[in-house]
Amino acid sequence: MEFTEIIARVDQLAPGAFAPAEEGAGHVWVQPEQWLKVAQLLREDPELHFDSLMCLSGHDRGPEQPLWVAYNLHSMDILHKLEVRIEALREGGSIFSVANIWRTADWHEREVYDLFGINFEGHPDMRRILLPVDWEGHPLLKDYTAPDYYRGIPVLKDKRGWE
Amino acid sequence: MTSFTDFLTTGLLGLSWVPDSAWAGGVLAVAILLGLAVFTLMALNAMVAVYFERKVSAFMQDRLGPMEVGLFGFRGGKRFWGGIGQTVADAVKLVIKEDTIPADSDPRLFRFAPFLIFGAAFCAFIGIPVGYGLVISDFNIGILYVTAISSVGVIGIILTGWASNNKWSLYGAMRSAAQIISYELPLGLSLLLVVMVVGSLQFHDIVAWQEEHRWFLIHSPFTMVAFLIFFMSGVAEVNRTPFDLPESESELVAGFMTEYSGFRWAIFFLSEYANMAIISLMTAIVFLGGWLSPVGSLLRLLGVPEGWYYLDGPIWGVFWIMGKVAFFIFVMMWFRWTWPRLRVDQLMYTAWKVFIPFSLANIFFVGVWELVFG
Amino acid sequence: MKTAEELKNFGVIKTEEMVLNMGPQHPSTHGVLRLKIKTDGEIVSEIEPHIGYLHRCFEKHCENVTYEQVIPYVDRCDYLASMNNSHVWAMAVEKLMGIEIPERVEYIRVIMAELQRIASHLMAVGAMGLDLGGITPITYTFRDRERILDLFEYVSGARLLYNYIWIGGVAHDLPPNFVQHTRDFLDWFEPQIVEYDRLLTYNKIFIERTADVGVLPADVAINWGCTGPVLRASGVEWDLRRAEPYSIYDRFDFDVVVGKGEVGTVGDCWDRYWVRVEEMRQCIRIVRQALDQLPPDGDVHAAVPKKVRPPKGEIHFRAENPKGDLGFYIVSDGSPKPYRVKMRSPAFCNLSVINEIARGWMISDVIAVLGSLDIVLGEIDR
Amino acid sequence: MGEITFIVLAALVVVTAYFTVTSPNLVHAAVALMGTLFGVAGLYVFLYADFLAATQVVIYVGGILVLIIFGVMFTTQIGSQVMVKSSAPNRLASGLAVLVLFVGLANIMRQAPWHRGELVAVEGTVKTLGTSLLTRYLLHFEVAGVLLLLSLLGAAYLARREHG
Repeated sequence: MEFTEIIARVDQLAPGAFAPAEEGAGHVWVQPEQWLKVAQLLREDPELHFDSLMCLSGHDRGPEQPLWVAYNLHSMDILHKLEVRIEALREGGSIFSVANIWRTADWHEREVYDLFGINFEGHPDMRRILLPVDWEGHPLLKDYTAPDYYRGIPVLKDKRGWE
Repeated sequence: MTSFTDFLTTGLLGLSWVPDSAWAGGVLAVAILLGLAVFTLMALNAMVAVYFERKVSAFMQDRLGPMEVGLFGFRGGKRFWGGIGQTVADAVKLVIKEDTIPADSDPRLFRFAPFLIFGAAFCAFIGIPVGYGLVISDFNIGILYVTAISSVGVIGIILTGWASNNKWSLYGAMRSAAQIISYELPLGLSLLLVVMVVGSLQFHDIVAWQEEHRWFLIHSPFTMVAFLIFFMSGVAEVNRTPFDLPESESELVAGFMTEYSGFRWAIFFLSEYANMAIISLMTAIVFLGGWLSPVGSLLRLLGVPEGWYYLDGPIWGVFWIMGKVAFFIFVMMWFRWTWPRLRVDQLMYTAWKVFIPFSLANIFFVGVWELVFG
Repeated sequence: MKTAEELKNFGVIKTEEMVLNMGPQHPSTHGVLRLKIKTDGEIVSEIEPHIGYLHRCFEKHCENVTYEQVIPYVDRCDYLASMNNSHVWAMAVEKLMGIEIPERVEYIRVIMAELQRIASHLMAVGAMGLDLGGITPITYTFRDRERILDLFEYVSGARLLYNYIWIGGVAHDLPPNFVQHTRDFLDWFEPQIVEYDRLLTYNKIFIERTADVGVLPADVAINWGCTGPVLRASGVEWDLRRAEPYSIYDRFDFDVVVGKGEVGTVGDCWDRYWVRVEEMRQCIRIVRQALDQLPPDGDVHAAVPKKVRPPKGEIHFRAENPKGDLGFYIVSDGSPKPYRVKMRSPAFCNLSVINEIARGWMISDVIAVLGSLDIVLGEIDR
Repeated sequence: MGEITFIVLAALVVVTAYFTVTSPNLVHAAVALMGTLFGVAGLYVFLYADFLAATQVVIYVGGILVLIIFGVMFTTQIGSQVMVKSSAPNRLASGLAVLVLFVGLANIMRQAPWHRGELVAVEGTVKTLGTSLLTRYLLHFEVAGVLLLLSLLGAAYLARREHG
């Protein structure tokens, strides 16, 4: 199915879940409170059948702006794809977890939590995955400043050679 | 030919030719000298076998192996003799290396356990002939003695695993204990069948029987099966691939010897190669005619009259038995550098559901065979 | 009187679970991975992978360097398949910028990517043998991999991290006689695979250890995001080179290898291993065809942009890496540096499934499953 | 020579037996027990019972002791030492019990009509042993075998109880 057809199909099954798609954007914004229902629909509906969550990435537009998360969904038998985006608050933002719908979201959501600080509600095991448990801050935020010390070890900040 | 009792009654180490009235210190001195001889034999065996193993593995793996360290100015180049001094260098390194003992271990057992393993291998050597008459004490219960003493080594392995206070070591120890106890049964049953035919537990009697009749390998189809079971169980007893589960380096890091280093670690290797030699010696003696030459045995089998030059005799005997031992050690190395490793349950399956039933059936069939043809 | 519950458990030997830390220093975790394993005797009841020991914030680095400068970093992610990584990155940026690539460059890239795929699979196959206690196979696969690295060294001067595939082109043209050298290698290498089959693939002990072990059913594999040989071994015919042909893969004739459960169940460790062995044969076919079709000459720098400044926008691009689908999600704000890069690494998802398939088996089987998943910590931790 | 050997063996048995009883660490006690068993095997040899001695080593050291250590290792957590707790009243009671037992045994030993005479080496103990086991003591031998088989089956049944 083409992008517009997918949008139409979802609008028909769950009206109002998607914000109106921008012209030629290739992605669609979801109302955060509808996300769990939409995710279920995208995976279960035989015409959509997005069985594979290929990519789940957190994003930051810059300071003072809300964060957003992009879900790249693919269907392996119908061979179509969809990018779904959801906004989350910068401070204490939270999104419904889809770890029980696409199990691969488990680690990806933990990674987004680790690097952006977005909490995923209903995730079975929400904790840091790449960084140490007691690390402060979420490094991929644009306004992140690395701490000077981690457990008494100075954090190297000399950027010569790679910047 | 001394009985095992003389072994203890005439001296701490069975020295039958020392008169009963001999001065105790003299007996002790001879005993120590003989012990040193066994120790030298074990050390030499380990050094040669380690070198051999490295070269065998290297040639099997399309590489050259050690080729840098020479001995007395001899380098050997890119041939088999290359790096001939490597094991000597390694031995020196191991002896002078720091001996670390984990803080939370049981230090007394940690120190003691390797020597128990070593002691078991050492004591087994006392009873095994390495040529006609070349034995420290040829007991009348030789086979039983060697199997009994070898089974003590497993306690050492369990204690190393426990004393290291390391979960990997403990797993290695538990696997080892289960494995060695299981494989002792088919090992013993295969020997039992030979003992049954010969009617003696003495190594010399077994070889004499084979000299008179034929090697046990070709005695009957059942003894051939027994030979296979015995050798495979022996490989399992000495923890070599494909039964090297106690020390499987890709699973348990190094199993029961994970925490050991330096000299104590060298002791493990000394014992491992000594055990390989013991199993090979027993296989050679019990199933392949020991020090009998294949030439002579074949000629005798074909009915060529006595008096021919059979390549037999004390000196040729040492050559033949050592050749057989070298062959079996090579086969063990060949296994190791070819096969993957079994899993614990498959290992147990092999012992309890394949080897032991076959061995038991074997005893029955050999009995029938002896009644019919014997 | 005992209660019904007590009666039911009467005489049952209760055992205490032991927590075992496999790694970060362990011979078979293929890097600094820690598996926290709960064991009951030798039986594993739960595996909890702890990753991040090699985390170096690749994605944050990318935001601070220009698009061209990212290439050395992606090379270091999956260090066993550097060519593939930089290939995917270059294609993603090119697609974002809308650059057309000369024919010859495409062919050179495909040759490199497929040779690298062979090298990566050789590593996986050998290491799997090593994990199961067979020490010799890895020396053979390493020997053959060295010859591929020799070819790469001939091309790029480096043996591990090549920095060869650039955005819009490749660093240099092929050196003289490269085609002949590659043909020689392929002719020599093809019979070697038969030797691996004899030594390892159809070895009785190897089959005993891997057949029916750690079975990954197809639906579970898709749901957990497994891709590449791991997914194909479960019987799913899914290869991005075929499903969404990128570069020039639609011009080649090759088979997508799918696990058939030849010695056990579809999707067991043996199938995962076997898919890689068979894929090497397919790679040889592709490289042969690419060498035949390679345009004799042409500038390899024709499309290299002076300044890499993609227009504002985002792209999610994925391609078939030796380990699975490698995806890049790039957000561009029009500056020479990427605004945000997300790398969806295949081994990350493949590893996450380990608790699902290795639970309930023995410690030795965890090693086998881990070996069959073929992980590289460099791209898991990024 | 004989006296020296006997004294060494007897000392080994007594000392290791003492450690077996007093060692608070179960694994250490098991190791000490190994010494005792070895010493007893040596004493058997001294009584011209070499087959019995070897069997003692095979079964008690190679089998039963391994299982004891195995059991101790299985039932305790790694890192925690197995310590047998003892307190003063226990010591008093056990001391009394040991004393009574010692006096009793010593009395029996003193009054028993011991055969005093030269020990004669028996040639081919194994053969004699085998013959008598399969002729004169056949019934005992078989009954013991059946008993062991039954206990084996019982152990297997108990171990497999988990699923039923």
